[in-house]
Amino acid sequence: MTDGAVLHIEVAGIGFQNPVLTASGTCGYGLDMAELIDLNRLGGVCTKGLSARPMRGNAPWRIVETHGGMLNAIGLQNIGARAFIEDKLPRLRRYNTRIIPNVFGYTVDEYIEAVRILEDGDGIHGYELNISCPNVKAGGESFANDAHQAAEVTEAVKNATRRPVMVKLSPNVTDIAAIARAVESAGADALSLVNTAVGMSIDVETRRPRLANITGGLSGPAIKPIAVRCVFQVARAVKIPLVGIGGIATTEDALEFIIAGASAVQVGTASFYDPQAAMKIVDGLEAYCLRKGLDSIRDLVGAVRLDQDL
Amino acid sequence: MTDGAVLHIEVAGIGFQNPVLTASGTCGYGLDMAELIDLNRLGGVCTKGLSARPMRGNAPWRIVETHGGMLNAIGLQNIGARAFIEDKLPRLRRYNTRIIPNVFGYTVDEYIEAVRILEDGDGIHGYELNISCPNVKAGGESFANDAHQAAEVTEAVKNATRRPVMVKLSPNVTDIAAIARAVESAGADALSLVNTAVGMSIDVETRRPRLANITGGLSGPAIKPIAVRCVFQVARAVKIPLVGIGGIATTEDALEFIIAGASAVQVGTASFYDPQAAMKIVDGLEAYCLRKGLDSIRDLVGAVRLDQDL
Amino acid sequence: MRRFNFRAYRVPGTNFPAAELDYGLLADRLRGDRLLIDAIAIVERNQLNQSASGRRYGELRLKMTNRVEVRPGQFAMLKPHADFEPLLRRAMAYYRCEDLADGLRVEFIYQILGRGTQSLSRLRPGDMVDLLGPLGNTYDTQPARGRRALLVAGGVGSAALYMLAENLRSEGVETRLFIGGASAGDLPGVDRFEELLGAENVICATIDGTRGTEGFVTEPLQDHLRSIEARGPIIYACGPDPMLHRVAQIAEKSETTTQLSLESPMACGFGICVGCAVAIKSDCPEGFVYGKVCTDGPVFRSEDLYWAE
Amino acid sequence: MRRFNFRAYRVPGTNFPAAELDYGLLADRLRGDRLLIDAIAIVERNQLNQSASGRRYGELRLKMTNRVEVRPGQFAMLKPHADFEPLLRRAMAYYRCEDLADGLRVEFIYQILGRGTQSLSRLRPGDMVDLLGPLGNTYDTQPARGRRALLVAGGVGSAALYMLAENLRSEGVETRLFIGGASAGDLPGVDRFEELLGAENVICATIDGTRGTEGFVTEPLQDHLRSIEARGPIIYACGPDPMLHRVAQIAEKSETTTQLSLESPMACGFGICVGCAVAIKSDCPEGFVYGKVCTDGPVFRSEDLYWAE
Ligand SMILES: Cc1cc2nc3c(=O)[nH]c(=O)nc-3n(C[C@H](O)[C@H](O)[C@H](O)COP(=O)(O)OP(=O)(O)OC[C@H]3O[C@@H](n4cnc5c(N)ncnc54)[C@H](O)[C@@H]3O)c2cc1C
Ligand SMILES: Cc1cc2nc3c(=O)[nH]c(=O)nc-3n(C[C@H](O)[C@H](O)[C@H](O)COP(=O)(O)OP(=O)(O)OC[C@H]3O[C@@H](n4cnc5c(N)ncnc54)[C@H](O)[C@@H]3O)c2cc1C
Ligand SMILES: Cc1cc2nc3c(=O)[nH]c(=O)nc-3n(C[C@H](O)[C@H](O)[C@H](O)COP(=O)(O)O)c2cc1C
Ligand SMILES: Cc1cc2nc3c(=O)[nH]c(=O)nc-3n(C[C@H](O)[C@H](O)[C@H](O)COP(=O)(O)O)c2cc1C
Ligand code: FES
Ligand code: FES
Repeated sequence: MTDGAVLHIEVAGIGFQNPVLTASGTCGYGLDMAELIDLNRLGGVCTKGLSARPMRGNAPWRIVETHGGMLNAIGLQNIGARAFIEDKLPRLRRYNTRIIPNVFGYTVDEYIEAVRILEDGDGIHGYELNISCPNVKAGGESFANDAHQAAEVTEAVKNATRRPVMVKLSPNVTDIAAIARAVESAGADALSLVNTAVGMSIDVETRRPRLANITGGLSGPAIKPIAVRCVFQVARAVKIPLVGIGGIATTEDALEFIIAGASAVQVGTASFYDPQAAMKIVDGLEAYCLRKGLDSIRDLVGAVRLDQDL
Repeated sequence: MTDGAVLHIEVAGIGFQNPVLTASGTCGYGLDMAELIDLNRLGGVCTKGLSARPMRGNAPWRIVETHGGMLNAIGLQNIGARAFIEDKLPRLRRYNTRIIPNVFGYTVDEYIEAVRILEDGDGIHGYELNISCPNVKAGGESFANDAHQAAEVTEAVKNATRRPVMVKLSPNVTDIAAIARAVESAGADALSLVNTAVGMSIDVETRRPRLANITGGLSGPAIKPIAVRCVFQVARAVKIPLVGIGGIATTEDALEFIIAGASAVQVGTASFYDPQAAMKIVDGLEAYCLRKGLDSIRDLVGAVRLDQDL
Repeated sequence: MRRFNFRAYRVPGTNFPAAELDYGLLADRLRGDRLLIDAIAIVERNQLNQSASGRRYGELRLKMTNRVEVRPGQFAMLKPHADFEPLLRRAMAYYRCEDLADGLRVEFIYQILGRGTQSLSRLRPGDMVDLLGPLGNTYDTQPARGRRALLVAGGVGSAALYMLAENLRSEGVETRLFIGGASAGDLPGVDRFEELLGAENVICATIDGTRGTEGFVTEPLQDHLRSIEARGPIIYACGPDPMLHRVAQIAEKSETTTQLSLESPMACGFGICVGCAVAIKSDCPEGFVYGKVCTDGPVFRSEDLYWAE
Repeated sequence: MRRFNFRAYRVPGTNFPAAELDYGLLADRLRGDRLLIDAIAIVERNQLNQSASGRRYGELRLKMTNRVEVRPGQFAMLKPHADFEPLLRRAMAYYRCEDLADGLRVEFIYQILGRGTQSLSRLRPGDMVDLLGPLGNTYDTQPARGRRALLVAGGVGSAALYMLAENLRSEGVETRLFIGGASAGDLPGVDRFEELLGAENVICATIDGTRGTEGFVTEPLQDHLRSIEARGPIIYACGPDPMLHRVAQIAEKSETTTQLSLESPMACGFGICVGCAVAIKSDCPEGFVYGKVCTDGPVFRSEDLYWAE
């Protein structure tokens, strides 16, 4: 089965054979996922978050299932940017899919450092910046929570690479549109949204937090309505393309995000319980376009019908 | 079955026979609920949001079920403060439970006006301020999203009544602890948290938002982890008592909030699909205290065990 | 005085399957003058059918250990017991009820559409179902006395009309059913209606023409109204919104009293969520206020409804 | 070259019950040199038991239309097909496997604890189950050749050891099982082990003393190790963490090689979530790094694990 041109879409200057990517932290470095799905049929892969140096990650327990979702506090365990381009990238490049390393740091310099290392890697199509990390130099608040800091790290990374840069927004903010505008002004080529919502779970028998890290990130279908709303709001605030993330498990879910304003989507938690989810969505989107007589999925992006103007 | 003193708790100077209340907007004016549960066994009732004048509410559709939760955009339809004290309160007062009208407005003056009307009502034990409404005089941003505005409306209402005032916080903010501190400084007697998270759902066949209001409030088990986290964070930021809300459907859920720092809880969405939920939680909390050998549920408030200090 | 009854249920606080709950009554209360119960019913039968048009239906028969009076047009909120998803119960019109020595047998017909009805479709004999009911008001048969009654059903809307038809028959009212659907297999309960009313009093209309006339059910209804004399019959209708709107228009023209049974997304079914809004005419400036389908309805007089343009 | 197979499944985009999916293989791929499949299996039998201690267990027998080699210690990720809740599949050790002419029969034993195992307990013959497997590594039986093998099982951990016992037997290794649980009914599969190994080679320990010695299973294990000569047997253990830790300590003292099969909360089971962290000794400054139970394990050599204080 080959995907028709109907699903082809360009985001941030990157041409994707279809708008379905796997989300960072939910497909390893792509290769593990290749054991269960055909990466050649996937739009793209956002890798597990990479830092300049390898990271150990948090103590267990790292995951807790909740109603309709899960909390994770992996602690950004990763093999480091260098090991990625040496051990993983050469094999990942053999697949016909777009490769988008997800990058993070705890200072602006750490972001730059990680990106500089990745610049040595061939076959990388762009970067996704995870800005939900605490900015340790600026009081430990998350970069993503402050328009100024979000813009600062975006601009710095844009200056460090000529590859497209997609910035990943957090839903844990009062005004996501304001952050989006700041990041757009700072030069971001695209935005991906949303990252996980901060949550917590307590074992009432032991009275201890279920996660060793106390709090964690909520993902999965539970957060989908919040994520769709974020995409809808941001689509009205910026001109750069959006990539929708949050609880996407079925074709309908993906369509909701696209209609709300996303040019592409990322499948996250769903891959854990349904490894074929991304593949099913690729097929399902094509079937939908066919059924609706659409020439291109592009015609659906932001095509939500409103009775009133907002 | 009478509830033992083990569940008795004081919040904001109000003595509750047990820490289980029904949440605003999910029990009508209490009387409808009385057709399915024995209000005499309930800690308290937070009424549907009341405004100075009656409100029509939004066009249908007003509710959409999501995974693990639901979106609502009722549009604060209510009979108005006057009709409440005249038509509902006299009958509601006959029950042995605490009565807490939930109050809202679109300007500070409207809050005051509603409270002034309610001051005429006998048998009201305190107010809950829903500050998640847009402040139309200050640009339409929600009172709850801004520490300054949240404090302003709190102070104004405190000056208008001698009854205890509980302020209800929104989870849709970057730093809920900061809002909590501002509201505490402004004189709030207690905080209830959280209100719904803003979400959206789109019908992919019609491409229309499923709610006539476009966006709505997400409630139910889906948001529980977010709500528990909010209670945990706010408990570390303020000294006034907290009332936990968000996806509480079982005894374990209620216990999570109490252990995280809530002195009482409110049952919301769960009453829709399990009208007995609040009653089951009252029984379940008593059974838990018995099993754990606790003299009072008070000993559990904020009793989360942490390995590290935060 | 209100009657109150609270049966022991398993206290939560354990991780054990809720399926171990004792079944039976959770609570019963008087609502106005009628008994409302929150109970766990047991599945006796759950028969699934697929029509030629591809639509799927289920006929669900439940047994309860409690007796309660159910009136035509009322509904129950249903959900497979101990299911986590979907959260909300689904409103289902009582299709038939039978008093038993030791309780009540109730039947529902549902069309399998989304998550709620899918979960109902997975029920098997012996399974438990959370049932809150009876809810809502009932058809008013008073105005039908001494006149004729026309029942208009669209698809699964027929379920809400069967007990009404029984009542009208026993009150001696001449009763005729107009029932429409996509195909012959999309006329739930039609055979039972023919048994009750006589085949000559059941007029079918199907989109594909596989039973009765081809087209919408409102066509034969209109023809019939045109063919009869002035003092018109009373119409009772239940079905999809566009059908109800059309019935209301037809009825208005022929000055016929009409009672419509509405649907609406419902979270609670007993009046506490205010989700089931329906615009009701009012002499306020805007011309309407919002009523609740679950407690003000589900049956409304056509002339009370405010139809959006 | 990797083998790749992608079977047609119902394209989503309709509201129809996922239960209408064709069952069978969704995908199979070579993982290293072994085949990994994502399939829909059919329930043949799901037998529930309750022990005197109140614990509940299920024995689930599934049939698959595909053959795949399963090695001792490996596990599958399971979930009732089309269930929305809980989302995540649950890891279950393969208990027994049987090659069939037209596929494979696999068995699992689970203790009913929380939402995942509760949903498994509701499965009935004919139901569909999402099954991803086989996953993880296998016990290394090489070091057991020419020595004796001691198997140590805590509760439902016995499931992970049965195929190992079969293999050891067929390789001619003298094998003894120490199995512990709360009561006589909490020793899953014990009768089958007695059949396989001979009753004299199955040593039971129960907390309430209703079968075998009273107390923890590590007591008779320790007694046994004390009673035997220097070149110790090899130990394979599976059970709750505290039991494994104790076994590791005992083994360390008697200089016995030990392989432990670990548990951990798992979101994916195939290496992509990094949720199943386990501390592994390393010569870095902190003395350990985090490995993944699902792909680096679930079987680990005791001496490689870094036990937190
Ligand atoms: C008083 C009353 C009586 C009812 N009696 C019956 C009955 O006897 N038999 C029966 O089959 N159904 C009946 N319904 C409808 C039923 O309650 C459900 O709304 C319907 O079955 C859809 O539920 P679901 O879980 O299958 O779909 P959901 O998963 O809730 O939704 C699936 C899709 O259908 C759409 N949808 C949901 N509800 C409606 C609606 N009311 N109108 C149009 N689209 C909708 C949703 O937007 C979604 O796209 C009644 C409703 C009311 C209010
Ligand atoms: C490789 C592997 C093989 C396994 N094999 C089997 C098997 O053969 N048979 C079997 O019954 N189980 C097995 N398990 C455990 C199984 O996967 C589930 O974790 C366990 O059944 C609990 O799931 P649940 O849905 O019942 O509980 P959940 O709803 O997930 O949790 C219920 C309660 O149990 C606690 N809990 C969950 N998991 C664990 C755990 N691992 N240890 C301690 N507490 C926990 C939770 O915190 C919660 O309080 C295996 C696990 C792994 C990793
Ligand atoms: C286990 C896990 C690990 C994750 N790791 C990362 C990460 O390293 N970097 C990042 O930007 N997002 C990470 N995320 C967030 C996801 O990429 C995604 O934004 C989020 O889970 C919401 O999508 P979902 O609901 O589809 O999972 C992680 C999510 C999960 C569940
Ligand atoms: C249908 C509905 C109506 C609500 N109306 C109000 C309201 O009028 N005032 C208010 O402060 N909160 C209102 N809420 C919010 C609830 O009180 C509660 O804060 C929220 O639903 C989270 O709790 P839950 O997950 O238990 O429902 C409403 C919630 C729902 C679902
Ligand atoms: S359905 Fe809740 S008020 Fe009608
Ligand atoms: S369970 Fe996901 S990596 Fe091990």
